Order: sequence, then C-alpha cells, then structure tokens
Amino acid sequence: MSEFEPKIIAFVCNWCTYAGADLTGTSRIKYAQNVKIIRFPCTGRIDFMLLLKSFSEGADGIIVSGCHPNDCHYTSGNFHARRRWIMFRGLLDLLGIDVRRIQYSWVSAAEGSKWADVVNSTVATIRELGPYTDYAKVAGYLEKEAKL
Amino acid sequence: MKIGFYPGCSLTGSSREYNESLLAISKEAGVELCEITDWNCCGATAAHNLSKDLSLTLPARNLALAELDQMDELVVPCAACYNRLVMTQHELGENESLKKIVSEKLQMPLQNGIKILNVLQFLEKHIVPRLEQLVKNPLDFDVACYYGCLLVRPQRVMKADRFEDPMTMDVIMQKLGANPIDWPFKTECCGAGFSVSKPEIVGELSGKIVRNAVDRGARAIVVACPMCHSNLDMRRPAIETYLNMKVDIPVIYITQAIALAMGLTPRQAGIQRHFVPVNLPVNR
Amino acid sequence: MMDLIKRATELLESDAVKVVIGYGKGSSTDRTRAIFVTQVADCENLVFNSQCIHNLAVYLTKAEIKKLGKPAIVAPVPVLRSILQLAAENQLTENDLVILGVTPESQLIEFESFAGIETFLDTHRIKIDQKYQETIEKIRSMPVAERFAWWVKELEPCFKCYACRSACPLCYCTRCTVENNQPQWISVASHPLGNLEWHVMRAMHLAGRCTDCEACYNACPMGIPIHLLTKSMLQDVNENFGTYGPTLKKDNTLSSFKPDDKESFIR
Amino acid sequence: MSKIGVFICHCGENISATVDVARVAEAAGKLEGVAFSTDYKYMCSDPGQTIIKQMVKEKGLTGVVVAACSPRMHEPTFRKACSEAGLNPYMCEMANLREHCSWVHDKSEATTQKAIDLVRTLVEKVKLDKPLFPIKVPVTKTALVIGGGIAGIQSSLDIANAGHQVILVEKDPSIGGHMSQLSETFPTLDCSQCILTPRMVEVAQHPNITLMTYAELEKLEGSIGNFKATIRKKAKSIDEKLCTGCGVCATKCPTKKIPSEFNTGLGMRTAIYVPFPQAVPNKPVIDKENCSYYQKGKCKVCEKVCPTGAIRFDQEDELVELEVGAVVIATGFNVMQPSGFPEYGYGKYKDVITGLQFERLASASGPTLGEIRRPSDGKIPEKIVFIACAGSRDPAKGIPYCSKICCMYTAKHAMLYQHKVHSGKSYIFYMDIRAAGKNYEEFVRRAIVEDEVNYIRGRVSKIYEQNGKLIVKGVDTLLNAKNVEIEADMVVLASAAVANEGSEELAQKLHISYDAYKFFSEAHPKLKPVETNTAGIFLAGACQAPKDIPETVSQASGAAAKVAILFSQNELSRDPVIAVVNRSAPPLYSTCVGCFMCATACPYQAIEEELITNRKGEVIKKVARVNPGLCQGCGTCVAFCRSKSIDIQGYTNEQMYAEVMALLNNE
Repeated sequence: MSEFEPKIIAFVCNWCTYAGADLTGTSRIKYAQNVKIIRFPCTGRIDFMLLLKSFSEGADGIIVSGCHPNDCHYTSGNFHARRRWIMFRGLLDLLGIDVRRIQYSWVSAAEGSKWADVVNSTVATIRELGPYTDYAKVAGYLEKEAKL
Repeated sequence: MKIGFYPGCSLTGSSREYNESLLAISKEAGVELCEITDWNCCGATAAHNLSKDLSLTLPARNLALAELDQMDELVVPCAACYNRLVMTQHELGENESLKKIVSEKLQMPLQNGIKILNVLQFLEKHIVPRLEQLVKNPLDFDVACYYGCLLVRPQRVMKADRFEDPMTMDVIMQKLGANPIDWPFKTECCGAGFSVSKPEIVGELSGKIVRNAVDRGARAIVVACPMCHSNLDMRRPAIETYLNMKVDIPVIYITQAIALAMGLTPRQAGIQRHFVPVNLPVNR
Repeated sequence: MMDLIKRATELLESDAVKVVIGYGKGSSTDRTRAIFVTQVADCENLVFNSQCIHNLAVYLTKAEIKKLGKPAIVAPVPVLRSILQLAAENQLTENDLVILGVTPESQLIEFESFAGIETFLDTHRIKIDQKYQETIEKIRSMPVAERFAWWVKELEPCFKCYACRSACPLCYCTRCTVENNQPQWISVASHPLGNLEWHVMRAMHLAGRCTDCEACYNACPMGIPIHLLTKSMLQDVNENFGTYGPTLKKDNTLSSFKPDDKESFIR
Repeated sequence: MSKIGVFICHCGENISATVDVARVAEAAGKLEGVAFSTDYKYMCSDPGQTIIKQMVKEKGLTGVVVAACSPRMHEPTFRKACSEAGLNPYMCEMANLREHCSWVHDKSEATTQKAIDLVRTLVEKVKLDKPLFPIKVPVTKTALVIGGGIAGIQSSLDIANAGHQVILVEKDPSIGGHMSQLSETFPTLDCSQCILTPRMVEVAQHPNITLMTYAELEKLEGSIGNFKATIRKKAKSIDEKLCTGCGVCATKCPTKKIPSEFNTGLGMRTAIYVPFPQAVPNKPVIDKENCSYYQKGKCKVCEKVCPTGAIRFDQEDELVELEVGAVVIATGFNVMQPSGFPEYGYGKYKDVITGLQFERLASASGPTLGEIRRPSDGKIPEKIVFIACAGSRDPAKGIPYCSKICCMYTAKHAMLYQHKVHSGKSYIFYMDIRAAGKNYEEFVRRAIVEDEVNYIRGRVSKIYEQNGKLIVKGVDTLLNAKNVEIEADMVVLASAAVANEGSEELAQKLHISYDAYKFFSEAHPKLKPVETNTAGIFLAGACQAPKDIPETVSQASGAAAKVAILFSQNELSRDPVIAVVNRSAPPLYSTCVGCFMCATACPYQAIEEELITNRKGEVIKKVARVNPGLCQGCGTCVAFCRSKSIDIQGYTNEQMYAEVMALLNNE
C-alpha cells in the first residue's frame, strides 16, 4: 500500500481565499493535490453541519478559509463565521472530534503563496495524524445500513 | 530578588571592571544576580560566520541552562553576548522545527520563553527605580553616551526605540546628575570587527567618535559594551595616531558611572583597570 | 404557597387569564408535574416545592397550550430565564402572559415587564456547578481518541425519542433540522453517527441561547449527560465573549460579533 | 431528469499539459445525468462557445458545466453563451481546472483524478441549479467624488461635462490638493498654480457640480447604482451666502501664529483663514482648535469686523444624506513625516526639510515669495544637499516600494535652486535615477549637464549639526565607495509618498480593499486599474499608488469614463444570488419561526418582518422576509437559520451538501 493520501476538503469564500487560490495558480506555485475547493459566497455562509458531514463522508481533514478581519466583502460575514468556529471548535474538542483536522485561515486575494502554505502544511499535519479512522468507524454504520 | 546572569568571556577577562561594577551596584540596590551554572561561549563574532547551527546551538545551550535554573529573567551585560542570545531566541521562536533540531542537539528541553535583558534594560527595570535613594555623589558634568551597534541592531529583532538615536543611557545618566550631550555619533561604528585584524581602521572610526565627543565638551564617554570600551579605551594610541593629537577623555561603563554616583570607591568600580586614566570631578 | 393559589384564583376569576400553567402533585410523593388550571376550583391543586424542576416555559410556545388562551405561568428562576430568552427571540410579548415569578426563597413575585425579569435575573446569574465544571474538565483532559470513544459510548443508548427536544423551551422550531430531509442533514437512525450528529446539531443550535435549565437532561429516559455539552458551551461563551445568560438585547452570541473577538487557531 | 453537458477546456496547453482532459471528458460522460461531454482546445474561443450553444440546442441540455479556468475569469462568458442558446445562464457552472488544478500540480494520475472530482462536484451542483432572473435596479445618475485634488477635479469635470450630476467632497477648506502647493512642475517647469487654478474655478462654476468643502464621508450604504452616502459638513462657522470673501476677518484675527498647513508649517496663518489666496471657494473657515473664542470664550473680533455679518459661532456640523449611483475615490497621498529618521535629524535641525516644504520655499506664493531661504535664519543656502529615497525603497523604514515621483521632483528642486542661487552648489544622493516618462530623462540630463547639479550615487548614513553647518555623511558608491562628508547649509529629504492618514478607515467605510501600505487596491493590476472590487466604486490618482500629475489626470479621466459608462444605462441588472425565506402551504405558510436572529446577523439590514394574516386579516404569524433590493447574497443568515428556512439562490443548502457528497465520494 502506497503512502496515505489524505482527503482534504476546503470551504472557502469567493472573494478572498478563492481569489487567493486563483493567484496561487496564476503564480504557478505548486501544492498537494489532496485539497479540493468548494466555493462559498462568504465564510458566513458555511454551515457547521457541512464540516461534520465532510468527516462522515470520509474527509481526513478540512480547511475553512476566508477574508481577513475587516476585509470581508460583505463587511461582517467573516466576523460571524469566526464566532461560529470558536463555539464549534470548543464543542468538537469536548466531544473528542480531533480539532487538529480542521484548519481555519484568513487568506486574502493577494496571498497566493499563503494559500499554498496553508494547503501544504495542512496536508502535512493530516499525513502525520493519519486517516480519520475513529470517525470513519462511527460513520461505518451507514454502510451497514445500506447493506441491509 | 534573584535574576539570572550570563557574564560571558569579556566580563571575566578584558572587561572585568564591567563585571565588578555591575555586581557592586546590584549589591547596593539589593538585587541578587545568579550566574548560570556551567554556561558556555555565546559564539559571538566567530560562530555565525562558520556555521549557522553552531551559532544558534551555543547560545541556545545557555538559554536552556537558564531554564533549568528556573530563571525567568536573564541579564546579559556584554552587548555581543546579548545580541547572540536574543538573535537565537528570535530565530528559534520564528521556526519551530529549527527549535526542535537545536534542542535535540542540546539533549535538553527548550521553552525559549526566558526574558533576556541587556544591561540598559536591566538597569532601567531593577536599579533606576532605587537610584533616588542610592545616588550620593551626583555626577555634575557633561557626558557622551555611546551605544554602538550591538544593542540596537538589527532593529527588527532588538526593537530598540529610536535605534538611530537611542536615549535610554542618556536618561539614566541624567538621573545620576550628569548632563548627557546631544551628539551624532551614538551608534556610529567603532570598528570592533577589525579590532584585531586592522587596528588602524579602529583608529579612524573610533577616532571620529572620540573627537566629536571632545569637541562637544564631554568629560567622559559612557558605554555599555566591552567591544566599544576596548576600542575607545585600549585602542587610544591608534586613535591618537589617526587624530594626530593627544586625547585624554576617559571611557567608562555606565555601571561604573552608577557605582561612582552611588559613592562606591573607584576600586569597587574597577576604575583602575582602564588604559586611559579616569579622573572625574566626583566629590566624595 | 397560599398566595400563589390566591393569585391564580384571582386571575382566573377576573378572567385576566384563561389558564394557569403551574405545578401539581406528581405520580409519586417525590415528584411534581405540570398542570394547566382552567377552572377556579382546580386552583387548589397548585403546589410549589423543591421538586418543581420542570421548565414550564416550554409550554408557552406549544400550539395546544396557546389554544387555551392567555396563560399565567408559575416561574421559578430557570423558567424566568427561558421566558427572557424567548422574549429576546421574539417568541413572547409582555401582554401574551402573566408571569408569577417565584424567588429561590419561594416568595411570589409578579413581573409586569420583561425588563423587570432582566433586572431580577441580574441578581440571580447562571452559575455552573463546580461538580459539572470538574466533570467537563475531566472529559477535556482525556486523550482525544479516548474522549471520542467515551462520548460515542455515552450517546450509544440514545434512540432518538427527541424528549430532550420536546422538553427544551428553546426548541420551538416548527420544523427541526432533523426533520429536514432535503438535504438529510442528520442521519435519522439512532446509530452512533446519527446520535452524534443529532447532539452536535442540538448543542450548536443552543449555543449562546441555552439558559442551563437542564430540562433536556431531566427528560432523557436514558440519562445521557447531554447537558454537559450545553454547559460547556455556556462556559465557552463566557470565556470567549463574556456574555452569559439571557438578556433582552438582540445580541445573541452567534448572531452578533465584536471586531476584536479573540481566537488562537485561525492562521 | 437532468441532461447536463460537460465541456472540458484544454486552455491551449495550460490544462491539457498536466491534466488528461480526454479522460476527464470520458469520466464526466459516465456520470449520472450527463447527456454530453467533450473536450476542446479553447472553450472560450468563438468556435468553443459555438459547440456549447449547438449542444444546448441539439441535446436539449438542462445544465452546463464548463471545466476550464476560474469562474472569476470566464463565468460571465459561458453564462452568456448559454443564455444565447436559450438556457438560463444560471444553469451554467464552471469547474476550475486551471488555477486550482493544472497550474498548481504536476502532471500525474492524482492531478487528473482531482480534475475529475472537481467536474463531478460541479455536475452535482448544476443538477440542483434553478433558473434565476437578474434583479433590475434603477441607476441614480449622480456621482460622488471624494477628494478635491487634481484627480478629483479632473474626474468631476469629465463626469459633469458628460452631462451628469457630480458632488465633489473635499475635507479641507479649499480644493486644489497637493498640486496647489507645488511651485513648478516637471518636466516643463510651468507654474503649478497657473495650470491648476483655472480648473478649480471651472469646478466652482460648473452647473453640474455641487462642491462641498470642509466635508467628509461619514457612511456609505447600498450598492452600485444606488448608494446612499452620508456626508459630514464640518461647521465653517460662517454663512457662505453672506460672506463675500473680502478677507477683513483674517487680517484682523488676533491669533496669527498658527503654522499654515498649506505652507507646510513654514508660514503662519490666523484662526479664521483662507488656506491660500487662490482658494476655491475663496471664503474663510474658523479653525476651532485655535480660535480664542472657541477655546477661551472671548474675542469675536471677526464677528465685529465682518461687513456682512456672516460669522456664525453657533454653527454646527451638518449631516447630509445623498443618493448617488457611483463613487470616485481621489483622496490622494501624503508625504511621510521623516520623524522616522533620527539619523537625518528631521525635526531636530530646522534646515532639514521635506521636498514638499521645498516646494513652498520655491513657490512664488510661498512664505519666502519664491526665494530659497533656509528656515532657521533665512540665509540663502550656498550648499544644499538633496536626499532621494528618504524612506522609499527602504524595507527597514517599512516602505519597500518606489515613490515614483521623487527622482523627478528632486531633479526639479536642484534645478530651481540653481536657477535662483547661481553661486550655489547642489548635491543629490540617489540610489538609481528613475526617469521613465515623456521628456523625463532629458529633464534629468538638463539638471546634470546644464545646471551642474552634482549627482552622488550612494546613501546618506547620518546628518548632524556642527558649528552652524549640517554635516552630511554619505558614501559615493561609484568612486570605489569612498565615504563623503558635505558641509551643507540646508538638506532636502525626498520623503516617501505614503497613503493618506485615515485611508484604512475610509476603505472600511466603502468596503473596498487596500494593500499592505494602505493604498486602495484596484480590481485588476492590468485590466481594471481604475475599478475597485466593489462595483460602482472607482479610483483616481495617488490614493491607489504614488503617481505624478500626468498619470493622475489620465487615471482620473479613466475613472470618469467608467462612471459615464455606468450612467449611460437607466437600469442595472443585479445578480439574483440572494437569500430567500421559504413559503409553504397553510397552515404552516413558512417553516420560519420568526426568531429574527438572521436580522441581527444581516450586514445589510435586508431582513424584514412579514405579517401573515388570514382571510379576516388577523395576524396568524410573523415571519422573516428578505428585501431583494438590499440583500447582497453573503448567506450568513442561511448558516444561522436553525430551521433551515432561509436559503440562498445559487448556493442552496441542497447544492452545497451535494457538492460535499460528490467531492468526497470518488469511488
């Protein structure tokens, strides 16, 4: 079996991080294939249930990224998101859902190289942590169900 | 009050008077300095030209030892040592993996959180607050405070205020009753790098500094760095050759100035160890 | 509790309210239950004692009870907190109900306005029991995998009866996320994943709203310590945003923010 | 049953070089609901778009996924193509195979697999897309121009001459900006005032321009075509209608020793003042901080002497609300106060001054009436040193960028000095001479050759005073790096051009982004240099980056043109990507329970209360409703709604959910 390739899903806002990731591309900065982006209008739009669902669907890691504070295209979406993640993170941590598997970041439209860093360092972290078998085991009941 | 203390080689050799005066005034002020057990070379000047690892590991060991001794503050009077220790703390602070490597090399844990004080920061924090009671013989004359480079550069790390025109020493000297002159050579290069290899360059660079201090009527040059001191004091012949005139302005460590102001004997202040004789109007 | 009965009687007689939501004798001597007094004659059934832990506020938003007409509600501190939160969430207005507050010293104290409740509650702040804080600390100190296993096991008995939801005064949605199957946010079956998702969702939806009445826990037939989740959230709110307990201000923790909210985990 | 068409673009070789496009197309073809899939060299080219249109018609496609570059690049292109083929444009989505895949990964199986995943994800999204229709909004054909420097003046005049209304807001008592402070201008050495003042007057007299001086933007709400701006008109303490600008008040005002901003502190002004003789409007304001009446409660001399009784001490700041369709920001720049240069002794030595101060010394209308006299003792300096790059291109001073104008104006300064002080000697320390521009290099040559200015390539390490002279210690890097010391009488620092103070706050008021140095960011460095990333807000002049006058003027006209284009339509169509609160059959009407937490979360106050009544008109339910005119589509409310009653078109819960499922399930 070859090296473990983590499955990482990225939830990013359209105005800063998505554009930042575009800049990573136009600057031809290379990063790992493991991360795949889903585009949201704003970090404020990102529902915590989507993060939870990602784990049950087999994600080993998650990136959530948007505009720096004060730079939100919608002025305050990222502030709301920040509060949501503070609370959500505390809850997950209490429940023993490994918070190290979720990387939050602010990546502006000008930070193409930062995006590459965020991706690569997250991939590295998740490689170190290995596949998220704990959660997969729990989610495993889904397949059982399907088989019945 | 107990504070960690890293003397480094100079204070045990060429600039013992610095050490003596520092310990003397600390004692007066009731501040106890405890030397790091088994400290080693800070790697100044040589190491960082040879190997980056070495230049970080040497100071790092001292930091680690200080942590073992449970010090949360560390005074490093020698400006060169101070510079190396702070640079190391900074670089390791910036780079987790580098820190890991180094602490593995040391086979010691390294929090890297200790507060490193240079002599001026130390004086400001622990001596100055007590000065008022302790100053017996105000120094009533003009002095030129000379900072040199190591205490203020590189700015991004040292975060010295007004690194082109620092004031901390001037403020302390004022508190001793002296009148620090406003002069432009506070941070000009004394040529320390060439102290051994090309003394004539020291002659020129230090010469300009000394000359300007004299021209502006200073009775003494006050320093806080062994390198500065040896160049302005020990290299006086080279200076005089360059200026081609006799200059007898003494060069004293700020700690010595304080000692004198506190009314300690010149011997306690280590005055007698200088090349350029120190005779200042300190009434006692 | 004579004056409670007296006041209830007045209210019903004067037709100021149609129903008095209060506590009555339970199935055994050590229990009480909610009763809905509509007849003056039944007022004497009203009791109040230390066993009255049931959060009656939950009935204020239930359609069946609303049908009965304007209520008076017997409201010890936890109920008052819920009422205030419901008010902040536009679910109650002051002339919707008569509030027969009961102080911890079992004194009857009637509230004319929500603002009155707010000032009263300022002197009766939510405080999380030392013992709970310790439990939460203990859980947090476990290694992450162990913690996870612990919770999976704790939640294992849950069979999704939703008693926690029906008992919670703040779970008044007409359609709960769990009933939303487009998309199916929460796997409905009561297997570990479904249970986990359900309780995470519930806790998040109560973040900054929960008033720590423990109704959910008391209602749970399997005694699952789900209140630990909401309690720990309350602590988080307090530590991170300093807001604690219900207020009339429309500054619910998750629908408001401060530009300088502090966090340590966003790169 | 959806029929999706998938079109994979090679983008020349940009994608196909690292992604096996044929395989992606093949894989896409196998996806459920995909009716057609192909790959082509340039999807965005005309033939490329034709393929899409044909297939939409032939196969009766219900949705289209174009897997090519970033949607931020070509989404409009392909959506247009689809609508031309009769498919609702919002049924077309893009998978970003270039910026997010081929350009950031090497050729490999994993890269192709990722491409397939991205396509599959977007296919699932498109399946759930619903036809959307643009929201029509009317355009208010009035422009707000912020800043009355040359940039603002130019923009205002151009927009006004295009026949539209302009409101020009200037924070100072007069328009004119930095250009009005300059003496002569490079490379022609014609007098700045002479070319500027006519424009200022034109602004004042233009029927389409409303001028608001001594005023600042307080708040900006709304969006392109329909902004609502709140302007704070600071109290001038005079009745402008009555004031004739006779100036008696200023001559009689007893408080005379206030450093004049216009003369960069080299001259003095009174408390009631007109900043400079050619000011527009030429009517005074009272500077409350320095007026002895406002400070000590007595004086009122101006009131006594005013022939028309125009003084109004009780006047207060006034807030005016304006409806505008577009905004041009022309707030200009500032020169770095070189207090960050203890080594140059600025502030310590009177005769170390900034370039802008030198402009005032050289200006005929300046404190010395154009004679170069040093501030300390009014002597005419025989030796003068200019230091280019004082701060600029110096990361240690936090300014790594080039201020662009200094090379030219320093050359100009030296020239002016030589013209005025024939016996004088001038030296310029420089790093490089950057004289790119029409007739610029020639200009610098003239300074060197004709006016014998001494250019020294090297930097200055220290300046200090010694017996009345300024000793400038520097290095000449050309003559085998000799140290040089010049005993100068005066030193002029070409201090860096920096963003104006408060530009950060302004950017946040306007919701536009700014760079690391607080200069406002253009939407695209090459192709959208005057747009910001907020539609309807444009940039003119040095607020975007340091610029000289010709460049500023051309950008200002560019911004004006953009505004004119916007105003050429009566109606704008806005993206229908907005939130909606669901509605359902009675008795439920909506799953919304009316907790209105969405309302507290909404940044645009777009959430309103809707009362649902029965036939008898009794209110049975209060639910939330989104005002489509105000909603900008951030979706913050959606993530809040516990009962999932709000959703956002184009990014619905179902869609985002489907995307997650599709992205993660690639077996």
